[in-house]
Amino acid sequence: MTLQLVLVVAAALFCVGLYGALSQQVIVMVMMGLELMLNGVILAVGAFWWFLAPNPDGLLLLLVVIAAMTVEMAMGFAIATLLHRSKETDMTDMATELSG
Amino acid sequence: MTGEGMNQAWVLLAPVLLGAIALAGAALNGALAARAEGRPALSGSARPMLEVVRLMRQRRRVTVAADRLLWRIGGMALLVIALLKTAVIPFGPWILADIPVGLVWFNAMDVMVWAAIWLMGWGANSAHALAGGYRFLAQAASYELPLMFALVTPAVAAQSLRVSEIVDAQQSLWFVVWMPVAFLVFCASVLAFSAWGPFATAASGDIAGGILTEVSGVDRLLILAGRYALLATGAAFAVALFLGGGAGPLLPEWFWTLVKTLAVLAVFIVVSRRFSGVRPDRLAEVAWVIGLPIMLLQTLVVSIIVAVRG
Amino acid sequence: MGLRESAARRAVQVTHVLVVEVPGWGLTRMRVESELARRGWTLATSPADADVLLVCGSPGQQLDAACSQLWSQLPGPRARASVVSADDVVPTFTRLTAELLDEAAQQLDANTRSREPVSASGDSVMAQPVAHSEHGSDEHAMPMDMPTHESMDMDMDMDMDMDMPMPGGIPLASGGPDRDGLEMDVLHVPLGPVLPNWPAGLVVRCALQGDVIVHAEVGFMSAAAGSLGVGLAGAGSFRSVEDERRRAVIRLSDAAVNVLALSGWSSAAGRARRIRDDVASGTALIDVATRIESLAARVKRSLLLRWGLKGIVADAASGAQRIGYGEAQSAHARLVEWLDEAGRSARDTAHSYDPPDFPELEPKSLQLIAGLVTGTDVASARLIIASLALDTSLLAASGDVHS
Amino acid sequence: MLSIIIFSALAIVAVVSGIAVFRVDSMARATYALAVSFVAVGVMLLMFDLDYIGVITILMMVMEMAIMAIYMIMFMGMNPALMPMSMVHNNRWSAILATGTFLLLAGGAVLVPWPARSGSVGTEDLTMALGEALMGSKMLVMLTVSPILFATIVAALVLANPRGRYDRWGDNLQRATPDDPQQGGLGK
Repeated sequence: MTLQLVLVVAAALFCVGLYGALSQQVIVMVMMGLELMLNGVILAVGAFWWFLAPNPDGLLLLLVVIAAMTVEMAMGFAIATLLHRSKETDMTDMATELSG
Repeated sequence: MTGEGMNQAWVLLAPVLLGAIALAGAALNGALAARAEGRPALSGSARPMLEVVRLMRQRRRVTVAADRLLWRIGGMALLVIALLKTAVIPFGPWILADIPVGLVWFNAMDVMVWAAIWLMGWGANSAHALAGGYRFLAQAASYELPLMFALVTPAVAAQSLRVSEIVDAQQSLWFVVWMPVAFLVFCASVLAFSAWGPFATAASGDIAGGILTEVSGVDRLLILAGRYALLATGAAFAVALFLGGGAGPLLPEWFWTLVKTLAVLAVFIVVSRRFSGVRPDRLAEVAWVIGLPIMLLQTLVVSIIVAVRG
Repeated sequence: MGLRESAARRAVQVTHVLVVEVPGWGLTRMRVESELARRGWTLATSPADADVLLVCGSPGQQLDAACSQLWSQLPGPRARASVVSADDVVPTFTRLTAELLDEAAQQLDANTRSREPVSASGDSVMAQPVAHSEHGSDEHAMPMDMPTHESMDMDMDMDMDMDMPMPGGIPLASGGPDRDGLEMDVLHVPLGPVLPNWPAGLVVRCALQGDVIVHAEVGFMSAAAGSLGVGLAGAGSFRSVEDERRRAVIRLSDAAVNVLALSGWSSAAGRARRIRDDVASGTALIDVATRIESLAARVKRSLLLRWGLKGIVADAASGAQRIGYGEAQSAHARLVEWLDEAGRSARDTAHSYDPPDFPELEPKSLQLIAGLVTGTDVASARLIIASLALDTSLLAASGDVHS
Repeated sequence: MLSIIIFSALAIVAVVSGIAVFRVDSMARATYALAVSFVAVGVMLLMFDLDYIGVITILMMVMEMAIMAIYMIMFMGMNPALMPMSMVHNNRWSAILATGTFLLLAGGAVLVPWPARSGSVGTEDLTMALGEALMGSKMLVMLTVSPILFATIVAALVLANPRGRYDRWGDNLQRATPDDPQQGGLGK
């Protein structure tokens, strides 16, 4: 198991997520794409920590990534709910028409 | 036998013991039900074994347009989760995997129950089953946070997430004595994540059995057995966290663990019968407005005591 | 072979029975339930749970069709029987046991029945199991709303093209605004005619969003024409005062069983059921009076039950009043009242007895039930209906009622 | 050697289930495929001795996906059936962009001369060390993250909740019990 191998896997996860986030129409699916990208980031940070600098301070970065993920999730759900309520849409395309 | 050898034997023994404890719980429940119906209690205690035979003989069934993959995963998951929980529960001197974050592991496994029960409800493609799945998630959203703090409190006192160290920290004084709220919240949560007793609305009769509506045969057996197994692991973990693990006079540690586990399990089953159902929509407000703050207060008090004692 | 047989013999000791009560055969159903308890058998909650389908009474056409549907949902080994009079109960049970033990016949049954997936009991225990294909009637027209197309409403008539996506032949749910201002799927789910602790023959066809009933229509499946059961409390030409009391206690405790069971308190429901069965089997009333009173005290003491039933009132602009109740009362108050009344009736030794009022049900008052449950969730709706203690035997002769 | 095999198996599970998220036909399967991907990554983290972070990832993500599944079904309106669906736009460009990014990142990962490992995993309890870092030298991180999380809770509730207290308690807040569509357990 080498750093390169882990990073390639992380890059694959990140890019699958990127594809999803770019191509999906439904907000919740876009969020799933973002989650998958962050999944890749978590793996990459974990690998950097383990292979380059295994000291406790590095772990803080991981915690921050996880916290960012929860924020993304909570706000995503809130906005999706709001859009659903006000415009009866769950599509990103329709949400771009911002006029009420 | 050496300690090392015994620990290896424990790998094989643990699932068997889990099954035996779960079966004892089911037998007690059967005996109580039989006595309440005016039949001899002894005949009721044989009931779980007879039910096993009946369900093994019964055919499985599939509903139209069921999501079979997810349905079967959900059905099997409860037993698997219970086994995975067993890995971090010390039984006297033996423990399968004394990982440094055993407590978090237990918590992660009971979150798996969220997914398992919802998948059971979803997979069947039946309105009643789905309603059961939703009821459980609503209930889970109420109990999970108080449960997390109830788990954290003993860890704060023992200054470790390793379950064996939490047990060792109680040699002088059991945690239940100075964190009774955490103990009660934990016990209630065990009933809740096992969908048992007052918290069994996900599988209750008013929606024709909820998550159980469409399952028969072996699938049903796995779910019912899984619930008892979860109850048993919950009891065993309560013993490790709050009741001093294997601490006790004269007799060996494993004996005390077993006795305490069975006693806690018996209390779960006896007490559950005295309560009516708790509806998830009612529980939510109480859990968040009363349960969580009280639990936080308990954690705070324990933290202060620990900090003052140094 | 010996192993199979001994397994079968063990399995039938804990047979689960799905009991279908035809309106008018309440007493037979109670007799069946007491026999179940005596044998250690269990009431099934759904067809998947059942080994035996037991029909109490002679069902009318619709109910009969529903029973056939249920029968096809039993996983097997399975047996089916119907009992009409209370005297038939014990022989029927003996026959059912033999049928379940008959390996050859069960094997044959398994080989000859369809291997197709069964329809879920949530949406198929319905009035006309084949309604969709028989008549594309207006009541089953469902507007469809495909997620990819903006509000493409169309009527889901069955004569429409089959190229609409219908996985497993099930049309997708349609959307509708819900009470929180979110558009949510509407599922059409019938409650009844066969559910645990449910009034015989009643069908409430619900449009559900989540588990909230947004629209309800009430139907009724009656007994076969010309056959009449004896109702929940029994009817006879000559009634002594003692009989009246006995009937009242049976009726009241049966109503209490339903509310207690639906509130998730199975042990209290079991106590109420034992009281009912003992009275029905001839135990002296004075002997059960203490038990009724202690149960009533237990129920009154339970704060959890009071809390769980709080706010569950059959009201909806006093629809309950028109069904026959004096005033809107919470399910909890009604439960306590029933138990108190049962206790009084059992103690009472006066020479005259005025039985408690239960609503006289008429076909047209059935529709009021729809108003009572609309806007509540399924759990509350079940409790509200149970707290009405409907005696559908009064409608048994009126024929099927379509919603 | 064994660790490479286990890691590769987990990597395949993680990536394949990640792809499945956008390929399967049902909302529930998509959501739980993502959960499987996260669990696989969580187990990989366990392989790096990141006990706490690994288990926490599994815990959080399974919980989040259980909730996510409900949102998916609520917003997208699907029967519990396997419903063929395609909800993609500019599929081609997304795929090209994603592939390009992958080549770039993977190329970088392989070609960059990574420095040698500095420091080593101590024998001390990592979780304890992490906690001490959080509450000690690196407290600023915690001090930043906590108000952000709290603000998120408030903001999300404000956005998602359609009913203010005047809707619930009346215009003059005069009602004794709130007028809710579903009664809560306390009547507050």
